[in-house]
Amino acid sequence: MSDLDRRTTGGEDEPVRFLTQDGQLIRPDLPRPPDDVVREGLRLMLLSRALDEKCTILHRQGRLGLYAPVHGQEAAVVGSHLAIDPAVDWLVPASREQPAMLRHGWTLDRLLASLLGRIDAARIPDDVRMLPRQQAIAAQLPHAAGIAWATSIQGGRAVTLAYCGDGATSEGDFHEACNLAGVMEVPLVLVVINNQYAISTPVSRQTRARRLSDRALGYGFPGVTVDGNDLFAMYEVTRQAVVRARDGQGPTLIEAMTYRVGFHNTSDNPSLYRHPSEPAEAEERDPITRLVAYAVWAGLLDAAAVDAQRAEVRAEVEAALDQALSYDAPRPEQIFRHITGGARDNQPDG
Amino acid sequence: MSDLDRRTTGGEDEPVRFLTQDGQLIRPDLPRPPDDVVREGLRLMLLSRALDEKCTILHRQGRLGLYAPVHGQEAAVVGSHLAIDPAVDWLVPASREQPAMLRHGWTLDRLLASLLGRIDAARIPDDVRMLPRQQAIAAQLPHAAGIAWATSIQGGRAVTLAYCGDGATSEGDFHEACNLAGVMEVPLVLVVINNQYAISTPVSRQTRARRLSDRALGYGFPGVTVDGNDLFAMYEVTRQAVVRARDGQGPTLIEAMTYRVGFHNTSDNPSLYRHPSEPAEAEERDPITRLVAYAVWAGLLDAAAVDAQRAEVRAEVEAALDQALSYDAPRPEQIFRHITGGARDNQPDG
Amino acid sequence: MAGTDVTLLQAIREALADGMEDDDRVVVLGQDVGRLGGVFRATEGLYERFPGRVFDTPLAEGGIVGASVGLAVGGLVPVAEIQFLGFLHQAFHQVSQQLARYRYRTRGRFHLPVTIRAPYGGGLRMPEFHPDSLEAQLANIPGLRVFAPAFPDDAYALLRAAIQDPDPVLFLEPQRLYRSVCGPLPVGAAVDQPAGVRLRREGEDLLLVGWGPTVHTCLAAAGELAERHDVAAGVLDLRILSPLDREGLCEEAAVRRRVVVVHEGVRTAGLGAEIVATLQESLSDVLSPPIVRVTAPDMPYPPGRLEDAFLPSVTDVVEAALKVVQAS
Amino acid sequence: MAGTDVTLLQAIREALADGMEDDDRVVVLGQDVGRLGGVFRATEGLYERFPGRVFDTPLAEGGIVGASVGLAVGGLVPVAEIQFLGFLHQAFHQVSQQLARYRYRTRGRFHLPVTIRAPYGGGLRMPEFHPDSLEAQLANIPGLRVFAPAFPDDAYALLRAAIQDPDPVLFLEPQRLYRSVCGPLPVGAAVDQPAGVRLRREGEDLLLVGWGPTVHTCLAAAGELAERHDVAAGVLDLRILSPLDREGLCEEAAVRRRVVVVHEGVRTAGLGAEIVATLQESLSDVLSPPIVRVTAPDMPYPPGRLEDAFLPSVTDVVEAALKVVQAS
Ligand SMILES: Cc1ncc(C[n+]2csc(CCOP(=O)(O)OP(=O)(O)O)c2C)c(N)n1
Ligand SMILES: Cc1ncc(C[n+]2csc(CCOP(=O)(O)OP(=O)(O)O)c2C)c(N)n1
Ligand SMILES: [Mg+2]
Ligand SMILES: [Mg+2]
Repeated sequence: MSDLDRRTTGGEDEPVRFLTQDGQLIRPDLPRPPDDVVREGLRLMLLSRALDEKCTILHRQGRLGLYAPVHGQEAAVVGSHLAIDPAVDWLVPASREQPAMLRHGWTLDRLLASLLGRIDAARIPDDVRMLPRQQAIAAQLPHAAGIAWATSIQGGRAVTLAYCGDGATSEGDFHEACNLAGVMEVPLVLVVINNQYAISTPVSRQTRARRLSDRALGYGFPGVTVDGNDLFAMYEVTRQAVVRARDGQGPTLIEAMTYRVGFHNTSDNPSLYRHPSEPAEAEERDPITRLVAYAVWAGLLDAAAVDAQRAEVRAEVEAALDQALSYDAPRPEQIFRHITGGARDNQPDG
Repeated sequence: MSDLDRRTTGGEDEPVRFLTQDGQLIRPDLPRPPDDVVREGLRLMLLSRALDEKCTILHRQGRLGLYAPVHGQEAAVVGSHLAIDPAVDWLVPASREQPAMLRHGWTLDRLLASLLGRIDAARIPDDVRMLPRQQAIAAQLPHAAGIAWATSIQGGRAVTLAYCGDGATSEGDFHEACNLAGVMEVPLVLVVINNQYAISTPVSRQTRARRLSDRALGYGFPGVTVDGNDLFAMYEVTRQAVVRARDGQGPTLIEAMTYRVGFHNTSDNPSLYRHPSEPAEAEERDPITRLVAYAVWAGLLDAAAVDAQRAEVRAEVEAALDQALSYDAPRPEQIFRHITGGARDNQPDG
Repeated sequence: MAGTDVTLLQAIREALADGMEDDDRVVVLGQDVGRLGGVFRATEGLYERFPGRVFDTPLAEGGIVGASVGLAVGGLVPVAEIQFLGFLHQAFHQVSQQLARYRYRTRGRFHLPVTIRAPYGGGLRMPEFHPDSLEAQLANIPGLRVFAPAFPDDAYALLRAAIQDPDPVLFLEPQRLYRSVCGPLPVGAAVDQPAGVRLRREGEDLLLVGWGPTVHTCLAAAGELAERHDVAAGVLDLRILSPLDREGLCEEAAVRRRVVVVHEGVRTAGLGAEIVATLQESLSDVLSPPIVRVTAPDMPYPPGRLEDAFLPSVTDVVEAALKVVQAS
Repeated sequence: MAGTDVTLLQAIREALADGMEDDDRVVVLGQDVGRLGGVFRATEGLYERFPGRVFDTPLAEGGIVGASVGLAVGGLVPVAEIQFLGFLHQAFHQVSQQLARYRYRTRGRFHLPVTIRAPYGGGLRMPEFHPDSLEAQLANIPGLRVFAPAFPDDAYALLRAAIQDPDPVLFLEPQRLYRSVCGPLPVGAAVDQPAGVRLRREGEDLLLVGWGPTVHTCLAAAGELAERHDVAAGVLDLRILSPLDREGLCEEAAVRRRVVVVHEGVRTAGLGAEIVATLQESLSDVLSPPIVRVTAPDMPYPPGRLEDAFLPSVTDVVEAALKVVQAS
């Protein structure tokens, strides 16, 4: 991994980057994902953006509860997820990895159903190897280590891809999970989405580490910092980590440097803690713009086709929303189910 | 610190070491502690060894509860503690840093009183800036970070010297404390006594990190691995860390490589999990032997003086034991005090 | 600000500011309590007003509570915020093993003047964990004091008292009431010392016992009982959940003989059980049994939009009260 | 081994071995459970007998419980040891927020067949935290089952049941009884399904209720009551602390009308309060109040050698029983 590091960056301190903001490869010898992977990635990123927009509107209309957007972080999430195989591998999301959850097999209508409180329709299907969103920051990481550990005990091929935020890296759970994953040499790829903020707390107040990927050394496995707005770099670094994991060479920590362009969630007001110029500047590094520039340059799509795709994903969101709304609205008695299993799955006391 | 590293070791992987096992300086230009510090150190190490012996006997006689010996780790504990000033600095022990607690001002009779359950006599005096032993592994570390943070908020000069074991580094508390200490740049020196075991668990099953000091990078402060059986190296590395901390340059993590020669505590049976050749080999690296060799070579003490000192510290332990036994045996009603303060300090309900 | 009505949230803000003003050892720490002023804005303005005394911490609850122990040992008076009480479980070892026991462990050498503030309770359609009521577990930890105000004046007085307390206090803030309950601040220096229970409504037929959010559930139920059922229910606000004011509780219960206790925490091993046990121990000759508990059922907190079926409602309390009155 | 008497510790060891033998998805993990066989030797021999299925973990309780969640999701049946129950607080967030709620959160998509074993209770002059009794806090967490055996056969049967349970079980092992209580193992496959309470001694004058270590305190007290005071005390072993067998409890209490409940956990908000509340809710017409609690006082566990003044003693139980009998 450190090889890659040196091949692709000027200095040791620079994140791994393959694409310029103009969508050009920094050096021609850098690997690029197959064209269909790029197309799939772009589509997912556009879909994610459309979903963010719709959900924000629905929240404003009082039709949907809290929503945490992916805006600005799409390449980090999509690029890493493109490197695993949903039919075999496990996905352990934090809470704002919507496009990864979609690609993993949780359909858009079910995802929307979950946001609309259609709790039974939102259930993750039995054949989707994915944990639900996690509301307790970092608590999913020991689970991810455990799933990957189960794979290695059973001699399976699955890799577990887990996500967490920069804020999550401060929790004890992050540490205990990483350390255990190291000791047991489990097939885990952990992507830290460093979007520079945990609610209002900037990463400079979250840790004094120069890079969060420096943590990996202390757990005895590789860590690498990647430009999280660069789909190509995210894809390639994750792909190599997945190969290592599948080969029984243990975990990798990938820090994706990106930026939370929007609010923390729909109840947050970022203007209280950051200057509006900051997200504005970040918008100039928009990951979708960068990938579109590449796609157009490489002849994968022309500008009109991109526009068409934007319209298409919006329509897809609308259709999925209709579908989601068609599911039974939750009835109070539903909440009393699934407390424990089998014959005991009855009304609780009280 | 990395300067020091290079000056004193062959390769990057070797712990910082100044003294050979024969008590010779590895290179003549290496700093050595002032003679009176060496004498004080040797005396404390001998005292600690005598205390271990006595307490083990008392336990076998059923006169004392669980006891966790320092045997083999004396230079790591004493060498680091010699670098702070008990009149100014704070000591936050884990649980087997007896000679550090003694040097900090908790007298031997009080320490023995605590082991004998003389709870009120064992109280840490008001002018001793030290926390008590901690039974919950790693839980003292956030406290240490907090004390050091208080110093920096108040603009004080105190440095906080905290200890923990190799096992403790796996706990979430270790991580949260180190990360907070880094962010707040507090005057903390954390000495990890890597005695190779947490009860039966060898450090190779505790972490996959090559060195525990590698953790420091992930918190943004220096980390260094030292030969913990070398009083000189421990003293000098800690001294430099204390200078940094006092200067407002933040925390340092020091990993002291040593070995737990005896049992985990008096209820443990190490033969169940390690070959007897292992402690036997470790005995050949005995820190007291090494320091005595230096002291004799340097003309600080002759062999007879060392023997005299051994006898002296044994007598000291006996006298302190008599004193400890003279304190009131604990009465049941004592246990109902000090639950909360002031007027509420009464018998509890129940 | 005396005279004007304030919200419960404003009362907390005032208590923090006055506490910091009065004693410069007081420092505030927690996630997002600085520049943002906390996710509920409880610490709004403190960062600017008290430079170097308000700290955004990393995202680690154990570290926040554990560092507070150390800050207190080091001579400061920390007031820490846990963003939501449910996340106190991330720090439970530091709370139960350290914060609560340090004075005891050290035979009084170290006492810890630490306040931990945390919003809790339902009604705001929050995600998982955010509305959890853990008071029963906290009351089961000796060495902790647990305060749970239900009104602005009490929030102010109890928070001032918590900060001044030489020992640790868990200060539970009913988030549903933050902006929905208004009232005056206690005037000037005339802040009561926190005593025990308070009767919030007179009524001789039975006693409704609540704390925090359920005081208001009880008050509404008492209103309905009076208007529609001609039953005069007294409402008792427990205020201090640990140590319990057993005497005050028993006194008010004795004169009414019938009791209903209401809480948002789950039923089994909830604090309601302790109230029942306490009353029947002291007043078995006097009370007209059974004492009825109206609580959340034994299940995880449901998704926010379905919480109404989970939380004790005014109707639930009215029904329980009628049952109790009719039983004797 | 059927036929010969075994200690409670041996019964646990047998249950683990048989559980692993029967289902090769069962794995054992925890601090020092491998080569050493656990600090109490409860897992002795398993490491050698089941290669690749017994794991020494790093020293991190949250990681042990959290990884168990993942191991279960990944298709295994983890049996984790927490070295002492007191240290479960280091993992409380994983227990209450994750382990207990995963089935609920995922609408049944994931259920977690996880067993957490932990020694607890006093009497061995242990350091701080090691003897803590946290059962009340565990019973306040919905979604968890809590087992607390007091005899070898029950330890075997309940641990087998815990391992087979599709949902998480906290399995509390009374450390004082590990080597001091002997009895037969249940014979062959005739391991009961865990049902509710069990009457461990007949007696019509009153009911002593305990679990784990205090079942034996109650039995000794019942012996003394019979011999010296001519009082016939029944002794009820609760066995399963969550969910409570309320019906069985009420049935045995109803026929005796007088009840004393005994536990080593602290008094306030202890599980005894729930027993009292449950009984008075269902049996207010029948019982002869008050139900008396004999518990540890509301204070931190004292230094080991002074624990006798803290723990409920046989004398305490006898006195409480006499008081109850004389009151009516
Ligand atoms: C254990 C815990 N503590 C606090 C919170 C409240 N909270 C929700 S999101 C958040 C910030 C998370 O930051 P980060 O991990 O960087 O993820 P991001 O929101 O940036 O994706 C906090 C503090 C929580 N949900 N869980
Ligand atoms: C939180 C916690 N978990 C488990 C234990 C039980 N325990 C006591 S000492 C010990 C090993 C500690 O190892 P280490 O940190 O290396 O210190 P050492 O004993 O080697 O000095 C364990 C697991 C404990 N005391 N606290
Ligand atoms: Mg973030
Ligand atoms: Mg060790």
